[in-house]
Amino acid sequence: MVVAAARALTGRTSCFVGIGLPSTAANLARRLHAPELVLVYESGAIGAKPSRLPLSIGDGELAETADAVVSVPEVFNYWLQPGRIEVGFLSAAQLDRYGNLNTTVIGGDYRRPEVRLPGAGGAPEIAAACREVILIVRQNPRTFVQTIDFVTSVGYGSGPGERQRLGLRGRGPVRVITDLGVLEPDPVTCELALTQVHPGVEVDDVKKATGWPLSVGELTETAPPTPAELAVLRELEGGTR
Amino acid sequence: MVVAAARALTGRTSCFVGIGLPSTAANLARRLHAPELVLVYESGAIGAKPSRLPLSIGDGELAETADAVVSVPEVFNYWLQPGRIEVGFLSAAQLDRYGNLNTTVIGGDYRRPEVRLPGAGGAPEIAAACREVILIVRQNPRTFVQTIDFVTSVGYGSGPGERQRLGLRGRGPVRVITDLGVLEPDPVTCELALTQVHPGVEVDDVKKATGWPLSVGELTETAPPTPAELAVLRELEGGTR
Amino acid sequence: MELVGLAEGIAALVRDGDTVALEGFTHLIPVAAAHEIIRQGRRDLTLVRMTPDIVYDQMIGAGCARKLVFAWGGNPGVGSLHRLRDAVEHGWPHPLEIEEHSHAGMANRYVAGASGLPFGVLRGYRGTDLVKHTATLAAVRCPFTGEELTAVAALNPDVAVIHAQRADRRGNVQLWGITGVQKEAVLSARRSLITVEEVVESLAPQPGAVVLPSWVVSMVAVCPRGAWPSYAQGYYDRDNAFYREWDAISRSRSRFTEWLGTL
Amino acid sequence: MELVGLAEGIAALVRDGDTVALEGFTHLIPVAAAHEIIRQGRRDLTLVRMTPDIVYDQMIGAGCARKLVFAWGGNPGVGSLHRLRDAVEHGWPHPLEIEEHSHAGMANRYVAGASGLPFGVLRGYRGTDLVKHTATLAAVRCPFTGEELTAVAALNPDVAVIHAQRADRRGNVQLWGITGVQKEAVLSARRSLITVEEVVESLAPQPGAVVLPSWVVSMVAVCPRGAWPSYAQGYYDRDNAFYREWDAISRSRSRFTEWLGTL
Repeated sequence: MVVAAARALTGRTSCFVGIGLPSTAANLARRLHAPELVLVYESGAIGAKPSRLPLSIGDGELAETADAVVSVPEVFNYWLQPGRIEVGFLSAAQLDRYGNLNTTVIGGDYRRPEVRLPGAGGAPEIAAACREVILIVRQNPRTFVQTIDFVTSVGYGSGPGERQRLGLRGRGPVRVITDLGVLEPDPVTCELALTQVHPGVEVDDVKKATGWPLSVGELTETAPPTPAELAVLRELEGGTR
Repeated sequence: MVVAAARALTGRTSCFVGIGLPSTAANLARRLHAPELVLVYESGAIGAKPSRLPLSIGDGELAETADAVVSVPEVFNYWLQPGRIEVGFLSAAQLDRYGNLNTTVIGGDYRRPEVRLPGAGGAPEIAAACREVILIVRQNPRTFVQTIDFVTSVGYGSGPGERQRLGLRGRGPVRVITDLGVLEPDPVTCELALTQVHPGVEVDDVKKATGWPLSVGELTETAPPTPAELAVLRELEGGTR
Repeated sequence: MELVGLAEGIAALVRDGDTVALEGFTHLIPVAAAHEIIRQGRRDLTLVRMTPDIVYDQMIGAGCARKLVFAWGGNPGVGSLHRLRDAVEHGWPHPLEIEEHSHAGMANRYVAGASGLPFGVLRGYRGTDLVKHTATLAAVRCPFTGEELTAVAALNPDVAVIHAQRADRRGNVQLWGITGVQKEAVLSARRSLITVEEVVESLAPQPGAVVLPSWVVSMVAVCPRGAWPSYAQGYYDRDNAFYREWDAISRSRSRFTEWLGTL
Repeated sequence: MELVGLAEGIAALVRDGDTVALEGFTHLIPVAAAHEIIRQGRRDLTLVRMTPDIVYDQMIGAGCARKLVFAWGGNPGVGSLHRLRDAVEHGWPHPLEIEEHSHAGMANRYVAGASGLPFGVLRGYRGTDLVKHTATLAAVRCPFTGEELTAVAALNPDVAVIHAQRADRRGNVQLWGITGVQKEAVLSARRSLITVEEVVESLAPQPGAVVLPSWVVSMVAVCPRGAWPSYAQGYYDRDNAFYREWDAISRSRSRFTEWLGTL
């Protein structure tokens, strides 16, 4: 999943990075096939070049290796909002067929939910403003749901034309990378369809892991991780221990 | 005039400074009776302690001696606008009895004036936001006029209550220092009245130099400059030659 | 500015019922000050913070907070804030009112507060469910283009508390590295307390530093390691083991209560 | 980012009819770039600048400008800008349209432009006659308090031109001292040209420095003393004598025309 995400950054120029899988993927890409990739962290580190995986989005290593460190208001207002950043990585506890994301609450009432999740953070504006968004979510029927319990960040809303109507200027989610494969939005309906499966995964497995009747597009199989990819990944992850 | 302006800063904590007379007066005050006075220049130098008089509001000496140097948007938005600065110094080509100022155009049409002046600069917001404003203007019938040709910066507008109505949160001009004396606003009518004359100046001289029928309040005479004041002033002015 | 002891500073500046912002974006989190607020038993606070982090998990669990104003409440790199969740999900130790924003929104609320404006404008929130639940959000129309954008209400806390690397003897404060939203938090607040690693004779200029002049700071308290378990660039690193440990401590009310007793 | 010669950079980025912002708040004024624009005979420009200064006096006198967007047009510490006045008062060398703001307004227009917003909000202009003459000003109401404030339209120039102390070989640009509104000018513009005192191997961190990463800069041109007669902190001082001399040169059309011939 991480390797697939890193590969998705081929040819990209800049990436807005959160902690966890996205950070690993972006740093992996920078070491492998996208050495010029500019990593922008919401803590204000622009062009960070960490030698190990940061522990948090505000890790000191980010500030020390960055081309510029700016305030948090500036990173959102001057750098993210105008659409300067090409790719944003996001994850979620729930997503629907239009790539809308929930990271706020699950079940119950908003004021007294069954599960209180961390909340929005930078996600709504990353989803709105990055020129493209890549989602990384583990796929199972609890995360890939018919209806999300709370719209924290907008993918394609209720379908075609909705982003334009809402004034969201980025293209929206162009790819969802899961532990089973890759989904991409249908160019006409905006609905996410399976377009790639990881080695050893059957289409039926993916359908069973999806809470809506999953469309399947023209399918390819993910190339297995190369030894070089695995070696760099291990080195990166080793650095944080 | 400069000495009177410097004296007006006794007991003040912070001052928003433009170039020319205000800068000289503020630096004089800092060396004489207001060593803790914080000088804020619109170029972004906060707490500047220049050893000589700056050549312009963006003089390198200001940045090098300041506690902090911030961007121009920040100095206006975070420092001036919220009313953090106690005193603002302003001058003008024309002023009226309510301390409204013109630094834009004289005569003719706005688009094709007889005299094009520099314009607003920082003045409208200094006049609006500083907790108090001190004006320094040479007094003659061309500058102290019945009606100014253009309202660049608001004093008391058309009179009592106008500042509140416009949402201007500073008190407005509390003192006008001229080469003849000092005018202060009447607490009820807001109209500027003569309250102090410099040594050797007659009230009639001041009336003749004023384009409206000048009210005269309780009058005092300005104490002549002390040798210490003159010595420091000469030293300051010498430094820029 | 007044140089005080930490206990004295908290006692003087933080009162029951206040709106209090403790800021520091993963770096320079004013944890020692938070612990002092807990020790002094402050109650009914409205806690404001972009990323509540374990510092607010502790204050919420200790019963200091009536309301939380925030954008992202997790243990960064580790997982959930269990005390925050327990308060919201089960009302323990008592119910917690929530005012929820995005990072961009919170940042602009501080900017508006620091700027003496009643609101800030951004492209954000449109199409999200936050709009339905957050009263400090509204639509605003551009008078030139007619476009609809989002307004967020200014934040003007009663007190801002931040941690910085150092201050000079006159109370000018210097912080560097990731400086987050601390300048805005201090400038938006009515009062401010700044804990520092050390007081030095004079502040040598430092790349990337933010300086807050003494005349905008209410009180400074010397508090070495005052940001632990977060980090202070140039002084100490993040204690990541404690962040992981906190996950275990905070999972159960009893282990948390035990921890609280040791504070 | 592309490293170019000054003439090449101006030819590639500045076109007749463009809206061009040359910024630098008394410090780091891009004068050499302005002279190159004059030499290349650009026409019908909308010149944007907080403080036109003698650099725009020269461009206006040379006939480059159709319109001026500004806040304060004087020769700082000396007096009037005679070429600017001659254009406005007598239409020489041709009439000059004016769009006039305050400093706070101009700064917020750049901020809005850099932020991808159509407008900025400030407390300003109310009660002034600027409101009657400036179409890029409007009232806006706070959706929370009902208070009326002022909106200013965003600035998004076709090109921003600034001068900086240095760039590294990859085109990252560093400037320090009084940094004015230069970052905002570059980030608000569609294209940008940055002249620098020198190109260095790598940018040593510098207190108070603003760094513009190469990927937001279109072109960099090495141009030693490119800010003369203004100053470049750490490189050379302001040539105050020339500012005074300019007063005499610019007072008469004939002396100005003579000066223009030497450029």
